[in-house]
Amino acid sequence: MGKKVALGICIVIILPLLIWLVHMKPGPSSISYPPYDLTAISTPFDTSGSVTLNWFCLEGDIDSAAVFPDYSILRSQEPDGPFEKIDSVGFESPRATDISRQYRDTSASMGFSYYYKISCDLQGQIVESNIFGPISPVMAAEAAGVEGMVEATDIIVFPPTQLKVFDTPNDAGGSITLEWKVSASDAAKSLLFNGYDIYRGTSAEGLFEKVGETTGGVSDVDRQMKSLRDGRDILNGQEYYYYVAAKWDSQEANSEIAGPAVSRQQWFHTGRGVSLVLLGILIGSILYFINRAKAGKELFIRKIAGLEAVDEAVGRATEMGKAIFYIPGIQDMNNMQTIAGLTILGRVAKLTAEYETRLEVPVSRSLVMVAAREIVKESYLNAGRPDYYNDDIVYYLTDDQFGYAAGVDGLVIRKKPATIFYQGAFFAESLILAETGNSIGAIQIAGTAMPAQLPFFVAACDYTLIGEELFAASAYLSREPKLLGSLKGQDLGGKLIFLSLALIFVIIATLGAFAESEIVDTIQRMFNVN
Amino acid sequence: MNKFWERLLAIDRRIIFVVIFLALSVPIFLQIGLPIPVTSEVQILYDALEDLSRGSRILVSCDFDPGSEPELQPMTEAAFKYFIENDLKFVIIGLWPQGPIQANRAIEDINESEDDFIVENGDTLYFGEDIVVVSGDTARYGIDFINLGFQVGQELVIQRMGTSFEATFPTDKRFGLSQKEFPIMDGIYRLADFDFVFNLSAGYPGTTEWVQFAVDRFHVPVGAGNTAVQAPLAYPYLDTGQLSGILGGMKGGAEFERLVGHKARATLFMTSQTMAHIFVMLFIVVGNLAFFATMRKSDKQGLKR
Amino acid sequence: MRREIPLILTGIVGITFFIQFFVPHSPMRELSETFSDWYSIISAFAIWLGALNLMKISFEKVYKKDKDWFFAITTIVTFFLILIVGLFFSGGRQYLEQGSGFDWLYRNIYSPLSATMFALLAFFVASASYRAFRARNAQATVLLLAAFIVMAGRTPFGDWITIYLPEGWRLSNLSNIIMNYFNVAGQRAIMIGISLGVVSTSLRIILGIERSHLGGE
Amino acid sequence: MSTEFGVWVAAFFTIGIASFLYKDNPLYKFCESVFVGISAGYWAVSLFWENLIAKMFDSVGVSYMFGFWSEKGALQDLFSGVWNWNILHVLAGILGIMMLMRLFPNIGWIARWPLSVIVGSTAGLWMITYFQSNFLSQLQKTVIPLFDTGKIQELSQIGAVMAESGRSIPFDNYFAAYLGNLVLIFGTLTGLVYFYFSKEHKGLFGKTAKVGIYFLMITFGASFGYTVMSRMSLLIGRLYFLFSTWLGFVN
Repeated sequence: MGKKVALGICIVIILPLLIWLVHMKPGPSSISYPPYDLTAISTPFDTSGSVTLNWFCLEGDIDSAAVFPDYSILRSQEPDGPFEKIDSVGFESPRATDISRQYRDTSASMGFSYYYKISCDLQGQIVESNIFGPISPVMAAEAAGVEGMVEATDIIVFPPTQLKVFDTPNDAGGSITLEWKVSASDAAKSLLFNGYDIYRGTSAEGLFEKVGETTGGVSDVDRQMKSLRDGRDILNGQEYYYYVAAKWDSQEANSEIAGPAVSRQQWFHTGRGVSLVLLGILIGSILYFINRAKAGKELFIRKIAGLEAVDEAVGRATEMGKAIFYIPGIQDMNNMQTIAGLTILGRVAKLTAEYETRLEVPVSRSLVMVAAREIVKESYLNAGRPDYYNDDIVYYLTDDQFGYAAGVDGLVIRKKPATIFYQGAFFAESLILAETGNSIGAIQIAGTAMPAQLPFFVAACDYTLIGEELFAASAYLSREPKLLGSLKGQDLGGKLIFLSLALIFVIIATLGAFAESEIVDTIQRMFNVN
Repeated sequence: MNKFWERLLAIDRRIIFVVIFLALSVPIFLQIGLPIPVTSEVQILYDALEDLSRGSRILVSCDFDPGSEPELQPMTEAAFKYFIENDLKFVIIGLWPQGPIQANRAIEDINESEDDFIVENGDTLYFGEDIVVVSGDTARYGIDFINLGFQVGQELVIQRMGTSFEATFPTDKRFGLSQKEFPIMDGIYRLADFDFVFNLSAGYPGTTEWVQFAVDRFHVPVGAGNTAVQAPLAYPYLDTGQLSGILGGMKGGAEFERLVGHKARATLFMTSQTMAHIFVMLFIVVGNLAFFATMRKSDKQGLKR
Repeated sequence: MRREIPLILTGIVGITFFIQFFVPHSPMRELSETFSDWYSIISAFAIWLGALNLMKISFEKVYKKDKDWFFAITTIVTFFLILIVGLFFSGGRQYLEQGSGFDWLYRNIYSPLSATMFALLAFFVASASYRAFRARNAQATVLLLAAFIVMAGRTPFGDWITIYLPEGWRLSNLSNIIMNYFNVAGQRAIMIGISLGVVSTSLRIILGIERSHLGGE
Repeated sequence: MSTEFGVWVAAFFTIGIASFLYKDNPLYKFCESVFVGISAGYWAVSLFWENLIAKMFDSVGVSYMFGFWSEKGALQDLFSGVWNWNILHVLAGILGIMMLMRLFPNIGWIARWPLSVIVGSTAGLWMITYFQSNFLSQLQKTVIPLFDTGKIQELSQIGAVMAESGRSIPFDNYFAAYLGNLVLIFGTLTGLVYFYFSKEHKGLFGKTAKVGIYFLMITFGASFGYTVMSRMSLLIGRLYFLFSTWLGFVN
């Protein structure tokens, strides 16, 4: 009894903790300050020097809304110092993208650093943004356009920020991952935003060359990041520096340079620890039970209801003095379902030998014919009726799917068997067979693991061994160590583990959900497939 | 009364064939369209495609044969129209040998440009000459779409694509040139460099394999168009988020055609499909009534469960 | 020699793919990539073996003149027809192109044959619905009921017969629920069972416990 | 009425196969044998161009040697002293030829070598992928709260949106919020209990298995409905070909 309790404790307590320890934690997400997420940069190409602010519009500030309160721009020289309103942006002024707005502060003087804030009065409720700074205007060396001055209404592109570069984890080297917060000008479906260019160099100051480009949009929604793997002829062990340029209309904005990053190979894939643990338990229990079965220990398997139906059906055919048809599917010997079907044929043959009932086994593969003949001969031997056996009990019709179905139909209608067995792998021809069998009032017992055919067999036959029941029945009958051991191993190392983990974590997740805690996401992450 | 039910049960199978033949043919002549509500699994796929920014690259894997053409060809055509109209570039491959030809035929059917498709002199012309025109938008072979043909190897092809795409599909099918020569393949080294995979599947290898490898191992979003036989098996993957949408059979194709705004064959066939379902349900009801009416008399007892 | 080497080969290849999953480091990646390439080349030859085997059986049938030997001739003729057209008369590597002979054979012979062969199933489903699908016990009744809801719900017919219910409470909504919840739960239970079966069968094949795939002696 | 010869050939074969419905007849056997021959030939041609040429001759470098192909292959790399793994494809070619030896009974056993590479790869790969995608991912979506609190909160928003256009909240959303997760969790777990063979189906355990089989029956009902849908669309496609492309009754 002690062993069972110990096993129970392991599954209920130790296993969940082990999974929690081994699972892969996600990387940090980008830092942003909803709803505005205010950012500011010194206006590029502005020879007189100014600061441009960019923020995301509040909910409701959309073109179709008739009116929306103004945004007031607040500025101060100290992070927590007094903020004074320097301007306000009305609903009518043009937007930068359909979800963000911009403002240019030309009154900022050189050499000073400033802090900015946005606030908006929504029917009496003041909504303030994050404080952005310090930022100081820098006189650009050369102007962009001909006229030099940057117009007040010109929209400028904001660079991607928070760029991180590191070796791509869990791979065989030769690739570096870049992650960055998308540029403020990267609005979905905007016709002007043209994605990002990736530039790479082997030293921070050295020459950078373009190594790739990618489209706009966030690629990792949970962490609000855009990520890209650079795999263009990267040497392991070599240091690389990167920066990313956002392209908008004809402008480009470069992020700061990030690096160095070195590509390396890893020996163990840290994201697949949970798979290793659970798969290890499953494999361990399968091998353990196969060895126990080989050592002759008795392994309990419950009574299979389907096998009772088999015995009854053979009995009924004997009473009526009619034949029994046995169809082992239309697949070859390399299909596990055919092998399971032939094991059940062994049992049926043993019963027909004892009751002296006529048995016919039309097959559609020559290899299956050879194997089936061996099995039927052996069963007749075990039943003490070797004389009753002859080779034409098992005969070959044709390899073709519909030809075989038409052939069997002809036989069934002519010989009117009392019972028909369909045990093995079937495809669309199962319909034709079951229908003809039904039309002559035969009892039909089916068994297959083909998902698409199960509904038809269940609806058309008197009894159906569903999926695994077919394999369990063949293990139950053959008592073969490797089949019995596998079945027990799958039950205890697979299904029992699934059931217990599911129950434990459903309870924790339900409590977590009502407590609005992070635990629900953590549980999901524990079973992530990486 | 029993005589009637017995004669009903003993009807020859061929009479039922004629009834179904008529039930499905008549609506084809009537050509009345029916309102088709859009289900969530199709909306999810459409939204996933809508989220792709312009110029994204989609890998279209055609894993079906003519046997599933009525279900999968209409959604293939609707998808290609959508890609061309929204400037999404698509690379055609197939894990079934018939897949790439079916894709070629889909492009032929949606192409509204009159000039002939065969390129006379090969050198640089393949960039501009092969134009597919769909409601004003153009797509050029080698720049906006390409066909890289079929590879045998079932799911191992997907696994191999994960580490090197060029090693699995080295040559294009129109010109037999190495794929490196075409601009559309710029920057595509492995499967993860694609922004989306659209898989049209009729069996094995198909959607299950694409989920097992493209999604679970290489983390590329996969949207699937399935034959209706296969669709129910894919729903668990939709629930876990492994699949970004399922188009189930001709019905899924009709809904997708409606979302894309190109109502075509799938929508047209829905009337016949509805008639087919009505008759099948009728057959089951009548068959069971006859069965129960005659059962009390006959001695055949179904085995108790 | 005849059985030991194949078992060892199966073990090595199987274990390589298993380890490569957990150890991405260089030797494992190249090994698994090489085995993947081998897999596709060998399966190409395997399918050629199937075709040549078909030819061998057809020639034997014609030679021995047993039942339906005439049709074996048509199989041989069509096989070599498409083989020769595909290899020599379809523009080499561009054999898939629209005008090629291979494409003509595909479009006008292979495609209709394959499509019609599957279309027959519609007739068989119809006749089976009438003569085979019985609500003979509680479980078959539940099955047929669910089938009715899905079949009706997935076509406008379902909403038409429940027109008197408020919009959103019709048969199509019920079939949505059956597909997205009940079907998912059932498929998941079957899927888990099958995946455990696959793991144990694969394990037995790799460790050489299972040898049926090598065929009897 | 179509004038193209090809369409008439297609129509002939369509009717030939359909004649099986009346009875198994020589015309059907003829069309069937053509189908068997042409599909075997089709696969052989596709594989020759796509696989043998590309994988065996191009990547190894043989086609470069004979000027069929512009790219250098493994042989050329080896001559210039660079190791290229693709050279091992030659080994695969040898294994492939061994596979063909199965045609000859006396040395047919050698075919077991390449067969074991195929069986070994499938076994090694399936063991991982089926466990990951069909066991672990499904477990991930079974360890969920009994009630979807997120969707319950969403109900009020959906209600507001629906109220504007005078419609009531669809039944799906109520079900998803309150019963959805319950069905997903207990459907899966009871289904698994039904497939559990190490304990007798008696008492509480037996009742759970009984509930499980009914969940499976609903799943089979859904598959049944979808399979009927699928088969019918295939026939509709063929009828459309006959009436429109061939006879031209419909546009």
